[in-house]
Amino acid sequence: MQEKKKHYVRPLNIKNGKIEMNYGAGGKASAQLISELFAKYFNNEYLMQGDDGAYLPAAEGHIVMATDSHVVSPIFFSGGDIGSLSVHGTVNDVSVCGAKPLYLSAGFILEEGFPLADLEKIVKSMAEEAKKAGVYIVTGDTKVVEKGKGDGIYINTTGVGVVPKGIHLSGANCKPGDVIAVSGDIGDHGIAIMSQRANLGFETEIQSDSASLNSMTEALVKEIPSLRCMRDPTRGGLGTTLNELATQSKVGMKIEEAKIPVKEQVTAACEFLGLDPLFVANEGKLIAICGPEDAEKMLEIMRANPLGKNAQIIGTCVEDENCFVQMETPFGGTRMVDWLSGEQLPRIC
Amino acid sequence: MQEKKKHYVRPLNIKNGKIEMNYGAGGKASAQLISELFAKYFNNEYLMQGDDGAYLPAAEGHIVMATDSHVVSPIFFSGGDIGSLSVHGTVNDVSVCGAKPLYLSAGFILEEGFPLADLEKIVKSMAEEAKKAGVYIVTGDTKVVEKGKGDGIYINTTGVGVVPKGIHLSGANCKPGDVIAVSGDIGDHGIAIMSQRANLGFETEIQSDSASLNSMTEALVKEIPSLRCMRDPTRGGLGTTLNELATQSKVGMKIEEAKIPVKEQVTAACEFLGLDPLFVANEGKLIAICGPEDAEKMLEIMRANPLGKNAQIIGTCVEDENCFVQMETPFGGTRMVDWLSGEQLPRIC
Amino acid sequence: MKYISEYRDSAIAKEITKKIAEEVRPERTYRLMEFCGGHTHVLSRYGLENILPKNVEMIHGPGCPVCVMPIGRIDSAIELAVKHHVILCTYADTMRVPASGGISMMKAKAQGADIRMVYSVSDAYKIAKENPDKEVVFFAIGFETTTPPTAVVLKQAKAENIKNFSVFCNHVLTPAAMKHILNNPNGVKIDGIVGPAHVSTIIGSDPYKELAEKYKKSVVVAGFEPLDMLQAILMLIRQINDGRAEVENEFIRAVKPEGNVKAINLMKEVFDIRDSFEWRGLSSVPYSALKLSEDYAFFDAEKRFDLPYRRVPDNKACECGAILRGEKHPSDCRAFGTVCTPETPIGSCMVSSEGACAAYYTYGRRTKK
Amino acid sequence: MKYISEYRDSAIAKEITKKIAEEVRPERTYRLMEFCGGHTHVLSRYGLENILPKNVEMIHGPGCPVCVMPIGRIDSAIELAVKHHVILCTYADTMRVPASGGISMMKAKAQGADIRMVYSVSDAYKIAKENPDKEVVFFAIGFETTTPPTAVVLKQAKAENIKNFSVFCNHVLTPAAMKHILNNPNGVKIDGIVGPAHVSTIIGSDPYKELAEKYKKSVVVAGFEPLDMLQAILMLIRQINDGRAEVENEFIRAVKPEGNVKAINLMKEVFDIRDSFEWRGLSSVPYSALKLSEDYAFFDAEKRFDLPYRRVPDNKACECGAILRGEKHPSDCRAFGTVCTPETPIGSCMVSSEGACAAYYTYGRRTKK
Amino acid sequence: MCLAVPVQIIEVLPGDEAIAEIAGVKKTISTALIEDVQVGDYVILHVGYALQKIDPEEAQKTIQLFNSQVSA
Amino acid sequence: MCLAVPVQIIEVLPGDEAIAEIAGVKKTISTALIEDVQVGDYVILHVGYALQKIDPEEAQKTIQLFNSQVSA
Ligand code: SF4
Ligand code: SF4
Ligand SMILES: [Mg+2]
Ligand SMILES: [Mg+2]
Ligand SMILES: [Mg+2]
Ligand SMILES: [Mg+2]
Ligand SMILES: [Mg+2]
Ligand SMILES: [Mg+2]
Ligand SMILES: [Mg+2]
Ligand SMILES: [Mg+2]
Ligand SMILES: [Mg+2]
Ligand SMILES: [Mg+2]
Repeated sequence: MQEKKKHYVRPLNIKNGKIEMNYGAGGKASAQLISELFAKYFNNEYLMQGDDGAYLPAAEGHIVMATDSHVVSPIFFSGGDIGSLSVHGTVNDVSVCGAKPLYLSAGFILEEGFPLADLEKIVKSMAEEAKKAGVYIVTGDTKVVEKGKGDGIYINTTGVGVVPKGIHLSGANCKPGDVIAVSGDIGDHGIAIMSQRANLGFETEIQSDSASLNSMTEALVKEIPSLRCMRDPTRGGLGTTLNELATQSKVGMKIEEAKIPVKEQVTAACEFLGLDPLFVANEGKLIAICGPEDAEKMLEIMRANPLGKNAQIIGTCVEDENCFVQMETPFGGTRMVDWLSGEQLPRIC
Repeated sequence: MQEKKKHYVRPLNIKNGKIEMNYGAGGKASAQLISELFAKYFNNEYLMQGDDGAYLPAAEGHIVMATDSHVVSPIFFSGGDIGSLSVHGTVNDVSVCGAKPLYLSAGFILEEGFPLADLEKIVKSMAEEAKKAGVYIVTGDTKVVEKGKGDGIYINTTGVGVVPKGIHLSGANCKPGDVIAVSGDIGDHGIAIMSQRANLGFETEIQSDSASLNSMTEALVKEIPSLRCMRDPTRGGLGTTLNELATQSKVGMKIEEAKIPVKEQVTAACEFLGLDPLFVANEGKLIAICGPEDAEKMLEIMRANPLGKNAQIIGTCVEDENCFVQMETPFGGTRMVDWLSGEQLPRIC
Repeated sequence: MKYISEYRDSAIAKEITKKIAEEVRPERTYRLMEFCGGHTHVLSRYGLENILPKNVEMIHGPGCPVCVMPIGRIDSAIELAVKHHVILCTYADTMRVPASGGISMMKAKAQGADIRMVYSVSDAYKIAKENPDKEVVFFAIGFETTTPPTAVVLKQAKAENIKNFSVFCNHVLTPAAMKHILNNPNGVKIDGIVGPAHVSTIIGSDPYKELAEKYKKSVVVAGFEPLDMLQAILMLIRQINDGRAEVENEFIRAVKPEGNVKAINLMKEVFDIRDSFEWRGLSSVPYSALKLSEDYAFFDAEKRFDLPYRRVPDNKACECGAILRGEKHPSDCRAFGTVCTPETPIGSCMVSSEGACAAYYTYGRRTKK
Repeated sequence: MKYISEYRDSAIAKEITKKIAEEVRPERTYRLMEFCGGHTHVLSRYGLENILPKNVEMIHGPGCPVCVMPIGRIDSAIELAVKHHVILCTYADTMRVPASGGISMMKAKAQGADIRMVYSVSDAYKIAKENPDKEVVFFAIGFETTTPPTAVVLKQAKAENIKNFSVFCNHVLTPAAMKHILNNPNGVKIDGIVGPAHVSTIIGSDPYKELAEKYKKSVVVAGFEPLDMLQAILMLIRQINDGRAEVENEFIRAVKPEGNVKAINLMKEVFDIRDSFEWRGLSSVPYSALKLSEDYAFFDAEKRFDLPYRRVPDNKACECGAILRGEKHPSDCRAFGTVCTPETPIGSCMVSSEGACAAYYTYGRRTKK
Repeated sequence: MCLAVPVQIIEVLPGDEAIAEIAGVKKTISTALIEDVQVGDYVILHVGYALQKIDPEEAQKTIQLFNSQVSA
Repeated sequence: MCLAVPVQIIEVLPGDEAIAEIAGVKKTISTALIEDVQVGDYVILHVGYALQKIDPEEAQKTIQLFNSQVSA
C-alpha cells in the first residue's frame, strides 16, 4: 500500500465523506483510501509490502484456493455485515476443503456516494474476523462505479490455505453407508437477512449464524480418519448442498426430517414466507460426512465446538444411481429433497 | 463444479438467453450455468474437482497473491474485452512480483438481464488468455444482482504464483542510480477504451495493449541479477506508477520526456481530450528497474519479447527526500510528474 | 407454534393413517379430489401420498390461482409493464409462468421492465404512493383468499383519491370452478372432495352444500396441516363407506358455515361477477371470476390501459389443462421432468409450488406409486 | 501532427530561449501577464518558467473561466440539480470546484444528483432530446471560445422548439476583465500582456488595441504551443526594450484582426451583455458577462427556475482572488499544498488544470524559482 | 398463493392494524377484514391480512377428535 | 477549458458537420461557426466546434520567423 506525501494531504473525512469516482482512479485519492482505511485496519506485514501482489511464505503440502463475491443486501444485518460475511464465506470455503486458511485477498467494488463511515465499519469488521480466524488480508483492490451501477458495496474475497500432508477431502468421496452430520440449526442466516428487508417487514430475534468454521474443520480433519468431505450449506441451503454432494459422489442420501435442527423462530418465519428451511442459507454451518465407524466421534467433535452445540447426525449415504436425496418425514412418508429451484430471495450473501 | 441430472434439464439458451436472478441463487440454474458455460471453457482438472475450493499441488518457494476487480466499460473494446483484461490484469500483478503465475480464481457479478451470449464470449476469451499465459482458472463464484444494481458484468480475478528461490522483488528496492525502463508505447489501453465511449465520440485505430506479461517478467527475473522491481502502469498510468515506486523506495526519479514512447495517435487523442499520456492507463506494459550495470541487458531482454519491441530506458532513480518524480522536457525545462489527481475517465479497467 | 405444532404431531398422524387403512374397503377405490393447491402441496411436502392405502387415490384439482391463469392474462400483465411502462406489482408466484413468445414476467424484468414482487396488495399501494409520477398496477390474482385484501386496498385508494394506482383484476371464484368440473359428463370421476381451507374461512362451508345435494359428492372442508388432511381423508372415506354425501367441516377452528360476512360484503361492494372468464384447462367458465364494480371502474387497469383479452392456446405438449381438470396425472405428460422442469417450465402447473407438476417434480419423482 | 509538432520543436525552442536570454536587459525586470489559463498551463507543462531568465517574471492572469466563477454561481448550478431535479450538464472542469457547505458538483453527483459531464454543449442538447420528460440545463461557462457553440445550440433549440432544454448562462468577456485589472491603481504592475490564443480566434486582435493605446501596455497575441509562448515572450521583451506599446499577433495562422465575424454576429443575436457580473477575485465587473437575449429568454434557466444570484464570500484562507488579479503567487497562500491540494481544493484555482495553483502544484512545486 | 399462518395478536394498532406474533416472529398486519380484534386472539394471516379468527373451543374439539381416534 | 486542437477536415457532411482528423484520430465536428469549409482545410477545434480556419500561408510565415531567429 502506498504511503503518500503526508503533509500534502488532508485526512479523509470518514465521518461525513462519501466515495467519489476518483477514489477508484488509481491516483492520489486511491492511495489515500488505502493508507487511511484499508492498511490501517488490515495492517499486517504482507499487506504493508505495498507491491502489486503479496509475497508470502511458502506453504508446505497442497494449497487450496477459494473465492466468493459478496453482494448481500442489506449490508448491515443482525449478526454481521457484508465485511464479516466476506471473511467467513471464504475462510469457510477454504476450511471445508480440509485446509488451514492463511491468506485472503479483498476486492471492493464501491458505488459512488457510498458513505466512508459505513466503509470503515465494514473494513473494521473484516479486520476483526480475519484476526479471529487467524488469516491475513494480504492484498486488495478498489474500484468505484457510478451511482446507479452498483449497490453501495460489493466485496470479493479469495482465500488461500494449506492442506496437511495426506489429507484430500472432496465432495466426490462419499460412499453408501457414510454418515451425514450438520453442525447446528439451519436457516438462521437467510431468515436474519430477510427479516431486515423492508418489503417483507417482519421482525425476529434470529441472528445470522455467519462465522468462521476453521476451528471446527481443523479438529475434524485431525481427529476423524474416515472424514470424506465437509461443506458449508450457504446459498441453496442444506437441501441443495446435500444434492451437490450426492451428485458429486454418485450416491443417494436418506435423511430424517425429525433430526434436522431448526429453531422454532426460523420455522415460524418460513411459515410466513412460504419457504422451506432446507433451502434457506446458512453462513456458519457445516455438513460433514464420514465413515459409519467415526460417526459418534464426529458428532462429539462438532458439539465440543461452541459453533456446533446443536450438531446432529441427520442421515446416511445410500446407493442410488439417480443420486436423489430423500427425506423421511415424521409421518413415515418419504419425499424427495431436490436442489433449490428458482431463487428464495436474492442477494442473501 | 456440480454436474446436475442431465436428462432433466434443457440446455441453456446461450444465443438468446439472459441472466435471471436464479442463476445466482446457488440452486439448479447456478449449477447449470457453471457446467454449461464456465466448466466447459475453463475446463481443467482443478476446477473439475467441483469442491468449494480447488485443491492444488504444493508450490515450492514463496508464493505471491494478487487481486483485481474489473469493471471496465464498454465490456468489449478494441484489442480485448473484460474477460481477457481480467486475466491479463491479475497475471501481470502476480508476474511483476517476480512470480510465475499458476492459478486464478474468477468471481462474476452479473446484472440481471445480461445476455448469455456476451457472457459466453467473455468466458471464452478468459479461457484463451489463461491458456496463453499458462495459468489455470481453478475456482469461481457467480452472483446475480438486480437490474440497475450493476453494469452487465464485473469480474474479480485473484491470482497465485510461485517465486523462484532467492528472488524477492519489491517496489521498495530501488536505489539512487538505478535505471528505469518501460516496455513500450504508453497510453494505448486508456485511449482505446475512451474512443469507444459513445459520449466522447472519436475514432482511432488504437487498440488496447492488454496482454499477459509473464513471459517478459520471467526472462527478466532469470537474466537480470540486479533487477529491483517491476510494475505494470495500469490505472493512473506511467506517471502515477513511478510516483508509487519512488515513494515506496524513498528515492526521487528523473525521467526524460523525449525518451518516453508514445504513439502519435495516442498523443493526438490526448490533445483532443486534454489528457496527458503519462496518466493514461496501460494493460500490457511493464516498468522495470535495475542497477545501472544491467541496464543494457534489461532493455535487450525487453526488446527481444514481441510485447517489448519499443522498450526504452526513460530515466534513473536519484536521491530526493521528497520522493519527487521529475521530468526533463525537450526544451531543457524540468517539471514535476505528480500522481494522477482526480480521475481521467472512470471505469477503464 | 400454537395451531401448527398440534396439527403436525407424527404419533397422531400414524394413528389416523392406521384408521384409514382399517376403514378402507379393499374391494373399491376412493377417488378424492383435493380442490386446493394448498392441499396438493401438503400431500407432497409431508409425503402423505405414500402412506395412504393404494386404493385411496388423490386427484389434484384446479385450485391453484397461478395454474389456472391463462396465457393471455399473463401476456396482458407483461404488456402493461413493457408497453405502458407501468410499475407492475405481482405476487411472486406468477413471475415464472411462461407467457407468449418465450417470455415470462421474470424475463421481462431481466430485460428492464419494472415488475416488482410484493408480499401484499398493500405493498403495491404503498409503491403507488411513493411514485406519484408513475402508473402502478397491481396484478390481482387469487381465489376468495386474496380477493378481500384487494377490496380493502381499493376502498382505501378511492377514499384517498390516489390517481396512479389501478388493479388488473383476475380474481376467480371457487364454487364456480368446482361445479364446472362436476358438470362435465366426460370429466373425471370422483367420490369425494377435500374442500379448501383458507377460501372457506371467507366463503364458509355453506356454498359446498350444492355439491353434496345436487352433485351427490361427499365434501369435507379441511385445514392445511398434515393432520387436517389425513383427518379429512378419513372423514371422506367414512362418508363414502356410509353412502353419505354431506358437507362436513374438519376446519371448524376457522371456518363457519356462513364464512366471514364482513369480507363477503366488502367483495360485493368492490367487485362484480364477470359473465364468463377463461381458465386454463377449463376454457370459459360462466360467472367464475370478478371484475371491478361500476363504483371502482376508475381503478380498473383493463379500462385505464385498454387491455382487450386475447386468447392464446397453451403449448401443445403441455397437459396442464387435463391435469387441472383432474383427468391426467403429471407423469402422463411426456414433457414432465425432461423439457419441463421448474427451471424451464412449459406450463403453469410446473411453476407454482401448489401446481401438481411442480409438487410432484420437487417432492415426488422418486416415490410415485 | 501538423500545426502541433512544428510548434514543439525543441531545437528551435532552445534558439528562441537563447535569444530571450540575449535580449533581456539585466538591469530591469519584465513583468508579463499571460491572461489565459491555457498559457499558464503551457508554461508549467513544458517547464518553460525555469528556462526563462530570472528577470522575466510571468504573472498569471484571470483567464480561467472555472477559476473566476464565484461560489454563488456554482451553488445555483447545484441547486438546479438537487432542488429542481434537472439533469445538469456541465464541462468536466467545474465538477470539483468547492461550493457552499463543503459540497461540489462531484459530491452532489455522488449523493445522487443527476449531474453529467459533457464534452460539448451539443451533447447536453442531445441529452435533452433523449429525455423529453426531464428538464435538462446546460451550465454554460467560458470566455468567447465556448460562447459561440452555446449560441449555435440555442439557435437550434429555438428552431426545433425543444421545451425541456435551457442554459444557465455564465459566459464571460475577456476584454472587460483585462481592463478591470489595468484600471486598478493599486493593482499588479505589468509591462506586457500575452494575449489569448483561442479567444482571439473569435474576437480577433483588434479588441486589445485599447490596452496598448489607452493603458500603454505591450500586447502579443500568442498560440498555445510552447514555441508560440516563447516567441510571444521574445516579442514582448523586444517591444518593452523598444518602449513600444502595440498589439502584435504571433498567432497569425488563426487570428485575424477582426476575428470570426460569423461567430461574433451569432453571439450578438443570442446574448445580451449583463450590466455587471461578479468574478471571483475581481468582485463585480461592469459589462463583463453575457445573458440570454430577449429572443432567447425562454431558454434562460435563471428565469425558468427563478434562480436569484446570492453572493457567497470565498474561503478566508484562500488567496484565489489576489492570485487571479495577478497580485499574489500560489506559494504566497498558506493553504497551498498543505490543506489545499487538487484532491481537496479550497479554492477554484486548485481545481482547473488551467488554474495557477493547480498548475503550480502539479508541475512546479519542485522547481519554483 | 394460499399460504396462510395462524398468528396471535399481541397489540392492536389504530387504523385496522395490529402486531401479530408467531414463535417470536412479529409482523404488523391488517385486521380490516375481521371484527372486534382483541389482544390474545389468534387469527389466520394471509398476504398481510387476517382472514378469520381462530375459535379456541372449536380447535379444542378437533384435537379431542384426533385423540379420540387413538387406538387405546 | 480552453483546450483546442488543429484538425484537418477530411469529409464535409450535411447540416454544418464535418469529419475531422488528426494523426489518424477522427471525430465528427460542427462547422456551424465557420464559412466555406473544404476538405483539406485545417481548423481549430474546441468543444466539438471549429472556431476558425488555420491559414497555411500565415502559418508558414511564423515558421519562417522561428527559423530566421536560429543563430547561424
Ligand atoms: S409437466 Fe410441464 S408441460 Fe407437462 S403438464 Fe406439467 S406443466 Fe405442462
Ligand atoms: S492554494 Fe488553494 S486556498 Fe490557496 S489560493 Fe490557491 S486555491 Fe486558494
Ligand atoms: Mg466460493
Ligand atoms: Mg463461501
Ligand atoms: Mg461453500
Ligand atoms: Mg488493483
Ligand atoms: Mg443457520
Ligand atoms: Mg491488483
Ligand atoms: Mg492489475
Ligand atoms: Mg499492477
Ligand atoms: Mg461461491
Ligand atoms: Mg500502452
